[in-house]
Amino acid sequence: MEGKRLVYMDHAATTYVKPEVLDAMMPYFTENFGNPSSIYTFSRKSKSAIEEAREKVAKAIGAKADEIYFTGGGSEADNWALKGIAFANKDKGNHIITTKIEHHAILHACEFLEKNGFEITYLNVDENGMISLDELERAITDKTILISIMFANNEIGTIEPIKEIGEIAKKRNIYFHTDAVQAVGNVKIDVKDMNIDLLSLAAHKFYGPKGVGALYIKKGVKIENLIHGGGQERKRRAGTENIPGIVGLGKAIELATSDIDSHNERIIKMRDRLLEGIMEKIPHTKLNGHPEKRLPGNINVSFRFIEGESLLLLLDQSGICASTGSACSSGSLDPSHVLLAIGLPHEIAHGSLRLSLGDATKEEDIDYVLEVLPKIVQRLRDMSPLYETFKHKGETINV
Amino acid sequence: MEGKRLVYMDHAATTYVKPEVLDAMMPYFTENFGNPSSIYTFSRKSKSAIEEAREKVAKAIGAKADEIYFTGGGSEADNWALKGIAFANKDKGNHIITTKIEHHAILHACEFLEKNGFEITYLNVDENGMISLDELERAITDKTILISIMFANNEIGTIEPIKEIGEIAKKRNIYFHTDAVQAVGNVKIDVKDMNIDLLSLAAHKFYGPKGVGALYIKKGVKIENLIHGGGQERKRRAGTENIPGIVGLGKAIELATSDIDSHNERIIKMRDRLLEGIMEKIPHTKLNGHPEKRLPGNINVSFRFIEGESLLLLLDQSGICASTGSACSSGSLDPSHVLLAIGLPHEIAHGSLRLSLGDATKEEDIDYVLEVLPKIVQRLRDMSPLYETFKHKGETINV
Amino acid sequence: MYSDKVMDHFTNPRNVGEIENADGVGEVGNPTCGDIMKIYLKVDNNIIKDVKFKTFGCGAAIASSSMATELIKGKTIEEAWNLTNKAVAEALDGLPPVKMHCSVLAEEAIHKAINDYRTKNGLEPFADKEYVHDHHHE
Ligand SMILES: Cc1ncc(COP(=O)(O)O)c(C=O)c1O
Ligand SMILES: Cc1ncc(COP(=O)(O)O)c(C=O)c1O
Ligand code: FES
Ligand code: FES
Repeated sequence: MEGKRLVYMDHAATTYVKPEVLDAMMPYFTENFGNPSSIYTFSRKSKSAIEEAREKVAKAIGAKADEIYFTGGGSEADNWALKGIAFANKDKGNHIITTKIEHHAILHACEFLEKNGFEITYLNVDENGMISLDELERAITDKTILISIMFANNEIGTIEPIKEIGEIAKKRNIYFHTDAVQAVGNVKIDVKDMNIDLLSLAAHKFYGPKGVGALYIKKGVKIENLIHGGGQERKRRAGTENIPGIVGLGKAIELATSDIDSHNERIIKMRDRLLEGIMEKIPHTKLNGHPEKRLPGNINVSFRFIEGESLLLLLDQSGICASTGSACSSGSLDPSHVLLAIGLPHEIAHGSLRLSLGDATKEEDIDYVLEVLPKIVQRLRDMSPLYETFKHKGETINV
Repeated sequence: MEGKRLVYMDHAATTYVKPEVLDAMMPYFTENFGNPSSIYTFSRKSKSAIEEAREKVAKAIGAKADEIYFTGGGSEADNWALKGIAFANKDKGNHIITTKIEHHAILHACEFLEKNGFEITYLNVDENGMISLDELERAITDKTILISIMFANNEIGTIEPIKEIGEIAKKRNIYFHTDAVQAVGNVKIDVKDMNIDLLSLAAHKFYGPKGVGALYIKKGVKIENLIHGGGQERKRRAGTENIPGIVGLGKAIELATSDIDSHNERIIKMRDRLLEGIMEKIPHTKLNGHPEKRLPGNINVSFRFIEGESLLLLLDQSGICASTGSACSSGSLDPSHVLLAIGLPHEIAHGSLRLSLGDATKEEDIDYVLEVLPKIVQRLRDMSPLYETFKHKGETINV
Repeated sequence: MYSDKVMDHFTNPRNVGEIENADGVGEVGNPTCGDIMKIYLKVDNNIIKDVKFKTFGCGAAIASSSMATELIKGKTIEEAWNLTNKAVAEALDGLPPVKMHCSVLAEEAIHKAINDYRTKNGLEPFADKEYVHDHHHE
């Protein structure tokens, strides 16, 4: 088909490393490779590189440097927050509140905790993916030790009312963790202003390297380690530090948060043009997620009568990289738990497409998707018995 | 002092990344950055890069590719092995056997398990750092679910009788984990022949990148996840894969294990010349660790009457990078638990020096250390009241 | 993930469409599972003269429909009845294990269309087996 062209519309799954970021990392592979725990002068460069990166992460989210702990990625940070708070505070209570639309790193960590004596409340969300603050308040018991609610959803892009949640948590004296893996670099974050006690982030979502992330832990929070061992990260996260990775995280977060408004403006303009074009050209399409409170680069739509995987395969043949649901959950045949939680019937959940724009997205990419996508949807609809029934009967099958 | 010269004698703490390894990693930062979980063609390169690396790791230790799981480092692999086996098999028993000389990644994970209902037996070692197979057999109870014994010790270099331990574990039907973080690339390993069920390794100990490691898990072993979440690593280790890191690990392990004999021959020759020179030139020196069954690059000696930190500082002023005890435990004032376990009195444990040679070590580095080290030891002894007493009384103070 | 054969049949599916006044029609699956398959048969003298399909489903489901229709075209009703999902998957050079059920749908839809044809023509429907769908739902 259209051949060689590559249009990457899956920045929410992962991003490339920016050249400036890679440049910053390079000296730490072969030259300044010293173990930061060592006493000799040679390792000072690694040590100070880590501390500089820590400052940058802290600055980006309004924290203090000594509240930032580097991890091996977003999932590790999420697991640490949940299990670490649970195990360290089980004398106070065994109840945790989260939502039905969290990433699997949260949901499956919760399942593990359920098997080990903890009770979890999974909050509902409305049709836009928003939690209800009322429901949250009602869910709190005197055994609640943690509220974990994601900053922004990875599939539908909905941004939760984090500051309001933080106020509730603070008032009730409960730790508040937010999975901000999708939010960092896309939304302004101030952990102090928002009363966040713990926050997870991952470098590869904002043009940093894979395999490195961080957990912000507010001073004074009582938390057990997830990875026990050596005294690294002020005795809280063992393991020889991934120096180039940490340096890359620092550089990437600095770049991503330094000019967030004008950066977002550009992305939102393109995103809206793409979305409007899709809605105009492709009938029987539904936008998933909140119409306004959503991540700048995120589009999530359901095309009725067709199925997501076959849509992705055809898009791929035209060089368009996209996803249906979360990248992590492909390989599973169940429709996304997020789309079910916002009330989509299975059949419509199955026909969902996520296009996520990023820094490399150009106006001509938008033109190209708008040219290719409607044809592909039509082609699949022409094969679909559901569409046939709809055309013949003028109605859809009720599921 | 001698100034600009840099002699890196701390390869056991961490190594530089070899240029060939870095070259192999480079395409995966900015070009082939696709998320391996994605469906589109673009991400196939990441996916196959990971599978190639997995093959290489498997080959290096005699495992099958689908028994290799990538992690964020050696400490994560150790924590996963211990906690994962403990939580998944607690219906069978709550007893774990390990040794007193394990790395803190094992020891502190054990402490966590002790707080959560498990019982740990810490085996003694003899004056060379060897465990006793008899003591191991006697320690086994019908509640024993795991034996975790390190392949080679990071401080004193002693190589444990792994094959014999594997036989005992197999005979008694108990899982056997070995922390091989120091052994991989230095000792030949065959997990099948040695009856190993789980094995931890970390790339940065054999000229691969920091922040990536692996856990070998024999097919059929029942283990809980440490990092729950997405379906990566066949649903056992969540988190977007660190593709460049994994590729680097694969390349590094291939290089490190492909010609292990002739590589070791070179290192052992230099190591023995250095050791003999030290013993000859510096009186009142004791070799720590097993005289033969030790890591090729490892020297660990105690100089009586002096203290390790001041020794390291003076060596550093001469450009020699070395360590006293484990790099991870500097920052702690306690003498190394390993040196205490082999029966060294505190005062002699404090005067220990680890020199670890590696691929970059040259003959002239040996000459240089042999020139500098005796002077430094003498200088510190001349300041030492212990030495004074010894000289006057012709005997050492009893501690 | 998919073989070249699967991708070929997915990209250029054979026999897509409807047959007006078909002699037999079979529709199986349901949209909850993410797949529906509908098969139309034109039968002449116990021979399948023409066959068309419509499918709502993944790449494997579309490719299975395409391959299955190719395999029964020109065959007798009995031959078509004996086409197994395994044969469809093999003809596609294999399907990923999680996608085997997509080929089951094809077998099932053909069976349903054949029995629809037989019933319409006053013939006893063939005894069909119970289809186990291994779709797991949360
Ligand atoms: C024997 C041993 N086990 C575990 C580790 C921990 O590995 P890492 O620091 O890569 O997490 C080390 C190295 O520090 C080690 O020497
Ligand atoms: C919201 C959210 N949380 C957690 C994660 C897990 O991050 P990682 O894959 O880097 O471990 C992701 C990304 O996959 C995510 O989007
Ligand atoms: S003499 Fe300074 S640490 Fe003991
Ligand atoms: S149609 Fe269900 S996964 Fe193929």
